[in-house]
Amino acid sequence: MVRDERIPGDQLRETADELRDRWPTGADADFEAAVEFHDSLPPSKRFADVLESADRPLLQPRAGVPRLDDQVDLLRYLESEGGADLLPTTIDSYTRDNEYGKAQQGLDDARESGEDTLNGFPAVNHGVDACRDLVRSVDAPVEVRHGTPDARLLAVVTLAGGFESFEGGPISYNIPYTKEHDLAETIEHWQFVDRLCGAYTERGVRINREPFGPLTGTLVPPAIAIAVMILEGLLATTQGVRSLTLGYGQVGNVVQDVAALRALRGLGEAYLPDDTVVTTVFHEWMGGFPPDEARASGVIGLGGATAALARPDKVITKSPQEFQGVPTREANASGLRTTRQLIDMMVEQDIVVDGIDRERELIERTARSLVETAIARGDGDAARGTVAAFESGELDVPFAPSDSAAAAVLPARDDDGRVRVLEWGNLAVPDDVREIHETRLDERARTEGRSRSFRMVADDVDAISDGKLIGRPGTGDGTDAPGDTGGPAGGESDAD
Amino acid sequence: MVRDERIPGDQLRETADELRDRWPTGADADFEAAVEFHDSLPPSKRFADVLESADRPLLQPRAGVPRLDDQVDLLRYLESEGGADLLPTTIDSYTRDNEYGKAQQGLDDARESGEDTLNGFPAVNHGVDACRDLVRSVDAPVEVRHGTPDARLLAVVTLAGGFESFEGGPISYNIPYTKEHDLAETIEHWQFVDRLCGAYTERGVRINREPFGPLTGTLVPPAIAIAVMILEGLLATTQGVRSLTLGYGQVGNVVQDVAALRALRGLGEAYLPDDTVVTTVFHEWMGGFPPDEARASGVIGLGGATAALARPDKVITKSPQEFQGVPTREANASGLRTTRQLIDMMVEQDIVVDGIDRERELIERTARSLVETAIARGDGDAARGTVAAFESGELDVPFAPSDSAAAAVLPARDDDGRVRVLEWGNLAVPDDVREIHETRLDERARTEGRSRSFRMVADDVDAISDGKLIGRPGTGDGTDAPGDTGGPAGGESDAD
Amino acid sequence: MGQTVILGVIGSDAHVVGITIIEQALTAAGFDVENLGVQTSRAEFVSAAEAHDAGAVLVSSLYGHARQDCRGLHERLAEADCDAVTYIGGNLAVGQDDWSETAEHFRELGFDRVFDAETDPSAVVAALERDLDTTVTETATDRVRVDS
Amino acid sequence: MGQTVILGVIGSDAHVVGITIIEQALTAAGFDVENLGVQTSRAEFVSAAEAHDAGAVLVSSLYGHARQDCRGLHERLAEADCDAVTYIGGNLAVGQDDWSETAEHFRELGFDRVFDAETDPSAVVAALERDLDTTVTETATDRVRVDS
Repeated sequence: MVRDERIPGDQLRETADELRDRWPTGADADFEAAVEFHDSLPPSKRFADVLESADRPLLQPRAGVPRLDDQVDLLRYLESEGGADLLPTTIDSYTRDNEYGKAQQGLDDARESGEDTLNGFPAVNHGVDACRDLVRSVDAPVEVRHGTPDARLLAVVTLAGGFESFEGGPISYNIPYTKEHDLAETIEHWQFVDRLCGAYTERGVRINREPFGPLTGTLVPPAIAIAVMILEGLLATTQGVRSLTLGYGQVGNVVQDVAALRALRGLGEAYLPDDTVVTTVFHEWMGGFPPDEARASGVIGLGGATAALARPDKVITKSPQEFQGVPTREANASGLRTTRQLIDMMVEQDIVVDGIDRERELIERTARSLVETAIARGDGDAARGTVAAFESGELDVPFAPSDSAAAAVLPARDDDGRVRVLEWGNLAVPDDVREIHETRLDERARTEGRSRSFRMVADDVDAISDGKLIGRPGTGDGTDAPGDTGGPAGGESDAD
Repeated sequence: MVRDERIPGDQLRETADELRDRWPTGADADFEAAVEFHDSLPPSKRFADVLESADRPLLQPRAGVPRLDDQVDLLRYLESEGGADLLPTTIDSYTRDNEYGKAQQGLDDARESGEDTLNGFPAVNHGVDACRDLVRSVDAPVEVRHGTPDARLLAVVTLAGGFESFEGGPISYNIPYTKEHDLAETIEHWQFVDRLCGAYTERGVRINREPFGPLTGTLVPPAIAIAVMILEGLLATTQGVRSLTLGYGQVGNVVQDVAALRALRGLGEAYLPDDTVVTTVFHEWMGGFPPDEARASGVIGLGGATAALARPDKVITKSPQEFQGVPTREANASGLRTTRQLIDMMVEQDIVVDGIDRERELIERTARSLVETAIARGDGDAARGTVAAFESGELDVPFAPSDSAAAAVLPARDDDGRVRVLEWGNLAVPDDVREIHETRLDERARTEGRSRSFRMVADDVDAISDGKLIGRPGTGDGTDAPGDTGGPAGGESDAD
Repeated sequence: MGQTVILGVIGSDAHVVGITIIEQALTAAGFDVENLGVQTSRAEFVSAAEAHDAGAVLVSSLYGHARQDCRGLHERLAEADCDAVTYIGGNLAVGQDDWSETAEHFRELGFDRVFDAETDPSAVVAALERDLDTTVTETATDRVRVDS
Repeated sequence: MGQTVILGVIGSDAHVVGITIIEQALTAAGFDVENLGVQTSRAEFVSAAEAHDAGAVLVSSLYGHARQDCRGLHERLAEADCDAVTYIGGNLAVGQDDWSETAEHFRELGFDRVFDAETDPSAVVAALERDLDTTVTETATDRVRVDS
């Protein structure tokens, strides 16, 4: 049975050895040599230090292409033309499914044809030396971004390869990403990843870990995202992680977003050990984007403005081509610069918005209830408790495809555009919190002259791509907004 | 000597007859036929009614090309692809200088070669029927936007041609636009324009008038812009104007912009007669833009966000190609849609920002002092007083090229990015207001470790195009920001 | 033929929002719904239909591979003696194909009704009420999209 | 040769921010400044230089037509027996011309110094202090741009 206990050193080595045999490149992942390589990196490539010492929100895009030279070019472009402060390397889907053979085929095809048949950088196939070449070739620190439930071999190779930050976590890379992965098993896999990061940390290489805050990316109530971040943070620190960046995805309501980021930081500091440095990352809107670059720039602009008010440590930017999938590098750099302009024009302004503390208090109370219920279900063990709470639906994520989650929770916006809970399932929240949500949703129902129902959910899912925040009846009804490129407006975006 | 008195009807007719002889198309500008044409227009083309009854900020771009068919295409495009609620027709520079012969040559060249050698639509040369064709060919109401000190013949032709809104005013189209036009004479010319609008109004055709709020477009302290708006409003209402849209150009500080728009509306309603409907228009940033569409979209995004908070009746949008001059129609529509997305995502949110009332009070007190000083200098006559106050420098506009203004006032941003006054000249403001400005500028000087000086002005003029709000030392120092297309960053944009 | 409605996203598709909303709409309308979730294989649809004596099988696909994913589904349902009505809805082809051609293709595969991604869940409810000839709780017909 | 500095924007150019800032810098540095403002003709520059026994004539141009606008200026200054040093600064050519070539062109026209649009006003102050051989109030040399 899974337990929130530190993996012993010999077991870590044993598992690592086993993993390294799974693919030929594993053999090069020597821990001592890796520590030496990390030690050779200049301070400007120390991910944790750069992020934690920044005096303004740092910007980071998403980006990954199959071939090494293309990935180097892409990252250099995003540094020089986008002004990215932190760099990503997004991993391909086959690697996320641990299908290294298929990833190899895709990489070979890409090398032969020059066409990219993979949707990311297959780091395991590239191996340790290629990763080090990548890290050496750029100026900023680089993070591995992926979506892999079992990311153990990926971590072994990429951390040995000089990456100093690793995205994901057992809940956030399982519940929103897969159907059949067992949550307890995924927790064990991530305990290995975190323990490996901890081993580097013990040797002075403080690997940054970043649980994926946006979850399903679609109207996730802030308290749910925050509770998942705290639980993943607790599991990670048990294994020795000391640099944690907790994430949150923009919902589009300014007060709620600022309140949520403050709650995330506050609860992160309250729940996680004192020797762990907690930072926060704000993801620009992860739901459906308008099928129009100009309106998409507006969504990105609101993200930048919100970041200027909330001042997270990091912002993951979107591109104006979000609607059509993977953006060109030019569009990717554009998203960075639009965000940067908003932040730099606003961040020195003293803009105090009313009501943030009240919303923050509501979010914190709800998130605490979820976290403490989960821990109680494990009799004090966060790992067991997480599994049990998801099984009972006391912890739940809306629109989760995973069989490990009840996915009974349904969110809807209130009359002010804040994300509330319409269907609770068994979610473990206090009655008075439920009442607040219900009162707010009733207000909206009255405004719209309709009953509180799942129809609001459906309307809200599409609202931003239709050019609004709230899915009011009679809007977003299929009549194309100006600039619409036609085609159905996708209400869901693939998480990360 | 100019006086703020209503032009008698026979003098109006006499002057109109004289003007109509100045260019052949004048002959077709028959007042009775014009009233009939206006009466034939559907309610959706009644500019004043559409604007005054809107329940959200209406969007209007700038646009003008020489040929009629091209102008029709352009406006239809901005309606359908930009979602423009109100349409413009921007007039060419020759017409602004009353050089109808040169404008004719340019129009003939454009018709022959297909190339646009004029920078706008020469409405006088096109004549009444062409204007009516234009008005008939689009769905939204259309406004004449120009920059003409002596716009009398332009008004005679375009109002007869079915336009129902006319931008400009004797101060706002003189002081920022010209060097040698005499202010008293310009006031007389605009008294004619306003009296003509009044004549239409008396016959039920309520022509909307819109004084040009941004003035020189470069860090204009809000109180100065508002005082000019009030004085132009008073002069216009004397002549019978009953629909007035007072303007204000974004300075980029959210609190100050929202406060200024509220002060503008408040003072407009306080000073102008009860039978005049006062609305407000917010111009997105009129200063230098970043030489990069992505960062320009960020500036536009802040404009949209500010409009969502301040809720003016109308927003004049900018395009992401602002830096390079006249935008393509696609870029123009993009600016509209980026602005629309921000407004529609934010306008239903209850975002209350602290400190707006305090800033508004400061702006109102300063603007009142300027207005009342001007009126006092004319012994109660706003026309004479305006001339006298500009002559003495008690009323002044920074960076004004006109010989009629002292242009001794110099603005600079304070530590929060609000526009304050660094050099006062003879500006008629209370001592305690001066002290507030000076204290705030001293704060900034301390933050920056330099003395309060004109260097701040120079730095601030370039700051937004360099990617910041405030021109701090050590920033905007010529090192290109990401996405900079090279070339000097233009700190000044031609007004309108 | 029973009354249970089987619901699922076929193939490797993980778009969950659409069927979540459809499930809510059908449940609110009084149907017994068995939601198989995302990434459901043909075999899983068939065995669920068999196990529940399904009255209807509703297939969702948003990622553009519905043609391949649905191949053989109706044959297997027939082999299992399942006489459920079958609907499919979503983005049923990659790119900007002609819709009537796409719809015809899926009707030829055996689907009784074909819905596009802009379909209102209430339209699905109404169709099921007719096709299953059942009395269920009355439902409002606000337009709601199911494109995700 | 006197000490007065004549300042103006030549031709039909209406860009006023740059000379406003230069005027402030020169005044702060202790110079007597005669600012002719925007849209100043060659003749106006010459008669002002004559009237004030100018020590320096500073020409600003931001709109790209400086070559045409300055043609003949130095001949007229010579005719008026004006021995003032002459500077020009701004965007001195349309488009992305080679700067050294542009600067050379204006030196050939007779300008003693040529500044680009990125020039710090303090550089102009320092140059004037050297060229006029005068003692003026010390001035800081923070970099300030004059590109508008």
